[in-house]
Amino acid sequence: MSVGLNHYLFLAAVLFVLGLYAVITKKNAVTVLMGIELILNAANINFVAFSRYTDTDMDGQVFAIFVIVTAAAAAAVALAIVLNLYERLKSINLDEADSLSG
Amino acid sequence: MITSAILILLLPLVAFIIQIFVGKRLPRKGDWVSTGAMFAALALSVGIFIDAVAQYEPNNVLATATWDWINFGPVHVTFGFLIDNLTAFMLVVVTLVSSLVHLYSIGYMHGDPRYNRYFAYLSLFSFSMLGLVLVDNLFGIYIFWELVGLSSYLLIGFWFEKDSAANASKKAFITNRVGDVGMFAGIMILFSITGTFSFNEVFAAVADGHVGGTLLTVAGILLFFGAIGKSAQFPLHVWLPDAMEGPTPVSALIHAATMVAAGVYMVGRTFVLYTPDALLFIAYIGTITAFIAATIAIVQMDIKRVLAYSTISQLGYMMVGLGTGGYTAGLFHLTTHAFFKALLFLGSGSVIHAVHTQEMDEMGGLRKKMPITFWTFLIATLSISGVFPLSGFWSKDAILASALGFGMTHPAHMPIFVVLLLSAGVTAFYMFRIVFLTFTGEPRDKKKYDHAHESPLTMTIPLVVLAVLSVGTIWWGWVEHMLVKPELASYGSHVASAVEHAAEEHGVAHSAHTIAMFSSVVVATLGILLSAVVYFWRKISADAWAEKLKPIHTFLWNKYYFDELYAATIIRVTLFKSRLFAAFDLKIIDGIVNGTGRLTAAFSRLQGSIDLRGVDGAVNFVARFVGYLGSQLRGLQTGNIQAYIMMALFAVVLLFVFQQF
Amino acid sequence: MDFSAVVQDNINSLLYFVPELILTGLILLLVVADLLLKEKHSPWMSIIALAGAVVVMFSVVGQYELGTRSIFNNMLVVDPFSLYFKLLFLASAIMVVFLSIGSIELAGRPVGEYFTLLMTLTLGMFLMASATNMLTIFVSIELVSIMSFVLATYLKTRRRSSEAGLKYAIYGAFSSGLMLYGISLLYGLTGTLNIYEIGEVLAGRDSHGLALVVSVIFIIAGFGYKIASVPFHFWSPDVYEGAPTPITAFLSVGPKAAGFAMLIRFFNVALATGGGGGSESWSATAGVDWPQLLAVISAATMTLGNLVALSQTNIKRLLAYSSIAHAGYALMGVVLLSEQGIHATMFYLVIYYMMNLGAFLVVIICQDIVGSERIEDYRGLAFRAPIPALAMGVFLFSLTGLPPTAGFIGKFYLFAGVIKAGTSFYWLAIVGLLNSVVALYYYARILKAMFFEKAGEEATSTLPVSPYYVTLLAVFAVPIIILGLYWAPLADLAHHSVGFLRAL
Amino acid sequence: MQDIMFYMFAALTIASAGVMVFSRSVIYSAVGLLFTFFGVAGIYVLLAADFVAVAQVMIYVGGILVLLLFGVMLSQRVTGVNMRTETLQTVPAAIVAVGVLFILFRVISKTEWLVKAKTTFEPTTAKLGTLLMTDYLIPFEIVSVLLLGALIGAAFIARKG
Repeated sequence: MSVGLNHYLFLAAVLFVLGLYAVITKKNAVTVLMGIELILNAANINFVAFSRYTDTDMDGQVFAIFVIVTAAAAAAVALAIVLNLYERLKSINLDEADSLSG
Repeated sequence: MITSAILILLLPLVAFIIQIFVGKRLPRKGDWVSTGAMFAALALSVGIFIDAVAQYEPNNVLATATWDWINFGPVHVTFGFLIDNLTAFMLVVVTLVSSLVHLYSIGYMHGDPRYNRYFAYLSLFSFSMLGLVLVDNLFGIYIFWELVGLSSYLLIGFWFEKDSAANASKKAFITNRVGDVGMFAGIMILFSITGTFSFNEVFAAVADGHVGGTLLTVAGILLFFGAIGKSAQFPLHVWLPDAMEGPTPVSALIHAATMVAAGVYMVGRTFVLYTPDALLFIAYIGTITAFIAATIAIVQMDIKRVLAYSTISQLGYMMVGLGTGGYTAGLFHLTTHAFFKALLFLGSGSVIHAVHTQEMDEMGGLRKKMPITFWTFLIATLSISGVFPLSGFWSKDAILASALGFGMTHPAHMPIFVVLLLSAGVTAFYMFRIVFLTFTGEPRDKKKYDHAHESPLTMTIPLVVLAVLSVGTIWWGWVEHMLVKPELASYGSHVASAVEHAAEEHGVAHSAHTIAMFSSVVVATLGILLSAVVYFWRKISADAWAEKLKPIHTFLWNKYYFDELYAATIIRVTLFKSRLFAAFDLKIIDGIVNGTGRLTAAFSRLQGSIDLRGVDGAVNFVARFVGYLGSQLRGLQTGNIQAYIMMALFAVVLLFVFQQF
Repeated sequence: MDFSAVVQDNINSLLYFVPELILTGLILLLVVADLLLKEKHSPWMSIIALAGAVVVMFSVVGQYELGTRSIFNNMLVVDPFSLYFKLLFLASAIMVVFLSIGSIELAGRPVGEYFTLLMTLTLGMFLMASATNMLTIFVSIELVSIMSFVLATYLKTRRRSSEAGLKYAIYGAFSSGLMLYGISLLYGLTGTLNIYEIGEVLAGRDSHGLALVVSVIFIIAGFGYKIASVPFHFWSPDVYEGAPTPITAFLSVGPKAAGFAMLIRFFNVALATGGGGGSESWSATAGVDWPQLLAVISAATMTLGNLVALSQTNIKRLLAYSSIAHAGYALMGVVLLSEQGIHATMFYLVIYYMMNLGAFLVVIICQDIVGSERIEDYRGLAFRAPIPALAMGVFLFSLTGLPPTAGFIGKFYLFAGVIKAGTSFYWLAIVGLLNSVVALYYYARILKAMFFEKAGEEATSTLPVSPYYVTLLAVFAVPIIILGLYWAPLADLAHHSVGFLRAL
Repeated sequence: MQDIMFYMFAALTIASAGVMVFSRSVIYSAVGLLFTFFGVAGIYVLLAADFVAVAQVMIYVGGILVLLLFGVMLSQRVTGVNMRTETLQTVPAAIVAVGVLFILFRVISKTEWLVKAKTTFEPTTAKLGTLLMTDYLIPFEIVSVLLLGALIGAAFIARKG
């Protein structure tokens, strides 16, 4: 069977789930952020694939570019926050950041 | 007339605003502002009342005024006044009792550090109650209803330094809210069907048959939930005895004339909405309340608590009156009760003021020291006991006749009458118990007795005025003419049939009257005599009888095992058992004496324990369960962000599953 | 549309974009002013921010005359609905500036970035309220989120604030990831990003099945995170507790309302048909029962919020849970997908804005004068600082929904809407009513502490409250009472603003 | 040919993403992510999205990943803590992940997408540039404000004091 839309979608779905898994299980805040990047990439693959395979013009590609740019901005801020927490806690393990609870 | 109505409403409101902001700086801390405003409102109310009498007609609507409050789309709310005979009556009752309580408070609250605040709250309370009486729609009645709740909260907790007072006010507020939720739901059901809140339009919609059947029954019962809360009906009556923690004049105001009357008034105002089933529900709730509260009252030693339970009991009577179709009887009892119960509370306040205790154990022989208090108190007691020809006799007799008439036409419901009659005897018994324990015999606490003195004039004048009103043989004539049951023929078919069951009784009621009158006099006399035997002549010793009747304990114990089972469905069996034992122990100590007395007492003890442990327990159980649930859910918030993410994802999967199936 | 027409449309749209342009100008002005002003805590920053916000407000009001129009090639829309929300955002931003000026937590922190970020966030909310394309929806949510992350971390030297920021950032990034994935599926299903076209495509087809459900649930995850509804609420108590109190107050009002604006527009335009032109209700398209799904979320949200609030001891956290519960109440109106429901929600959000910000204001004042956020330290406050205590009474009564406060009227509209919608939502109304009883319990606990309990031995002195705070308290408390008695103007405004662009 | 390319890139993407997710070393994870990004860029090329592919490499690999590594270095080297990342709640996470994967697979295979394959391959850069300046002008401007705000915010948080 030749490669079609579904193949790309399956690939994206796998990537998405791997990202979810990383976000939930990794203690290290930076690896959690990496997991989020996986999720975003999965969505982007969807966008570009739909843009290619369905009658939709280039909207999907444009969307993907916007996602990449905002992801960069979000990553910059998130990292700044992680480093800031590191200065307080001397650790970037998320399970140690639990003073707020209940 | 509308101008007077607006003034009546504004006077206490303005007094409240003045008192709360500048009261402290006024001469005499401004007590004259509130009191003056109230008396002015009284004068205006009397004016309206005289008009009502002058243009007398049954169900006469004297004046209405409606303003658009908000008007667009689906929600159209008007604000307006409706003044008819019922309103005129209630205005006089509320303003009269309230003014007397104001006057009385000047003496009673003298020297309190928050004197001006107290009067501010009183004014707010009167404002809310008058608004409740005046408005012409369900929406308005709900708002003022809540305001009444709020101001009672402030007044009951007035001495918040006492933990018990702070807790009592919270309990009152929350218990009332439970009922209010039902009421709100009832109002919203009516609104959702008729699209209006106005009494007239809702009634008209009911008359046209737009609303009917089960839905109307449900709406009526839900509305009545509000009254269950405010008028302290079973099973939400638990707040009222605790609410005695407030200053005594407040008790008189809240528990005699206004707050508790609000529920009865509301049922009267919306009388035509209730289907036969809803009315029957009301009647039975009233019966249960009347009996339970009366039996509990027998064994209380705190003078104000006895009065509190007696209020609950009398409110039950009023509900029975309304529920059995005796519209006039129920509202009449509301009026007479307002006066004699206010008198009883103010009288007890006078006693408490003199001896600085509420325990009847520490009183006795006060008759000589406080003659005015004694005589007025005695008049009120005779009245509440239903002794001819005092006001209480007429109104209670009317209710009994209504119940009997209902029982005669529907024999299955005869027990209502029987239970009420029994309760009437019990009422006479426990009321005279107060009189004997407090005013006669040897002083049990010499020091307190020596210290006692008659209260100042500001306190005794209200007593005398109320005593005169409690005698009021003339009342009945007025009321019968003024408060005629709404012309139901003009309303739709089902309501007509609903009230037919009462209407046809009217014929029966006449013959029922004679029987009811006779039997109630007999029962009252028996109750008084019994009380006198035990507490005045002291022919029977409590302790001796407690010993003799030991087998009866066991018998009672087994008999009420069913009740215990019933209660155990609410709380855990073991817990209840141990508490029941404790309740019986208590009973042996200060138990009651004579055969009947013994039985009734045991019964009332049990009722009391079901009441305290069972109902309170149920309320507490629900509260605790909700709290437990909350703390369990709180456990989800572990502080770990990844756990949150996982739960959210899990929920996403769940939502998906939910959406698919 | 050919090239020149598109450019022309962009140029024409500028007229409809004036408030946003002014706001952008204000942001740049703040950046420049921060560089120019030598002093790090210059009061000028707040004055510029306030003055700018007021100017924007006037220009928003002016837009009411322009009518309804889709701008920038259907990326955004200007309609009374968005204008109503924009006014609400501005009102929150202005009040939060006032709250921040006095806040003891923020004292000594640099003000330049603070106000710049605050105004950028406000711009983001403006765009959220008028976005009509999945791309603008996504980008404006990101704009608001990223600014919120930074503001939550603003007390970066404090552990609680840092931790709040981190949690917020991770949860927020994760949610937008989910939402993005949902959007991509929806895009694949319908072949367009424009919500009007999405609506048309979905209405034209009868079955969509799984894919639509999954994509919309993922998108709800994004909206739900913004409005903090169960089960996407987990971040909010922690963030609300850790963030600086003025920011907590802002987050609990502004972005939440923006999320509602977006949720309402998205559901009514893309997932429902009918309505418009004053007609009664819309029906859900695509054979999926969205109303019931939203109703379940609404019921779960208010129940969880209220139950967990019962056992809180920190007042900020308690208010966080209470604001979750209020999101549940406000959702009751969205559930119906009807004009009346939306009207009720819009009306409620404004009232919620006043009572919630008011409550947080009292918290800020107490941080200053009592120095604590624990409820037990509020004991006897009524005697030590009567004015804040009294105001708190008003706010809590309103939050509970007791007359004669505005909170009662707001709840009343919501319940009226739900009940009028017919029997299928009676259960929701009942859940709502039961919840209001539960809510009373924990609000009463605060009141009891303030009015009916005595302060500890060491704390008996009267606490001074500055006239500045007294004025602010009055600004919140008085309207709550007035609106409780005469709410027609606000209700009229809300009613007038319900009409939003339904189709292109 | 295209098919083989797809499977190669897909294998690269998933395998390196797997390394990223399951490796215990943060550095390995970062390297895994690097190759994932490259793999995804390859996928974009296959999908005729040349500009997106370039943006992916430039921004993700050049920007974000470096940023992430920078974060790792800065926070771990100082204390000499070994660069390991522990895992938690793996079992429930696996269950949820499998559940989501199952749902997504069902969705993808059950849905009738509006497939209309475009076989032509044309450069997209110019077209995208025009789109950004016309149809997508406003999101473009919003993103510029977003970047400004993020810049100010990140700088504020990162700087001392």
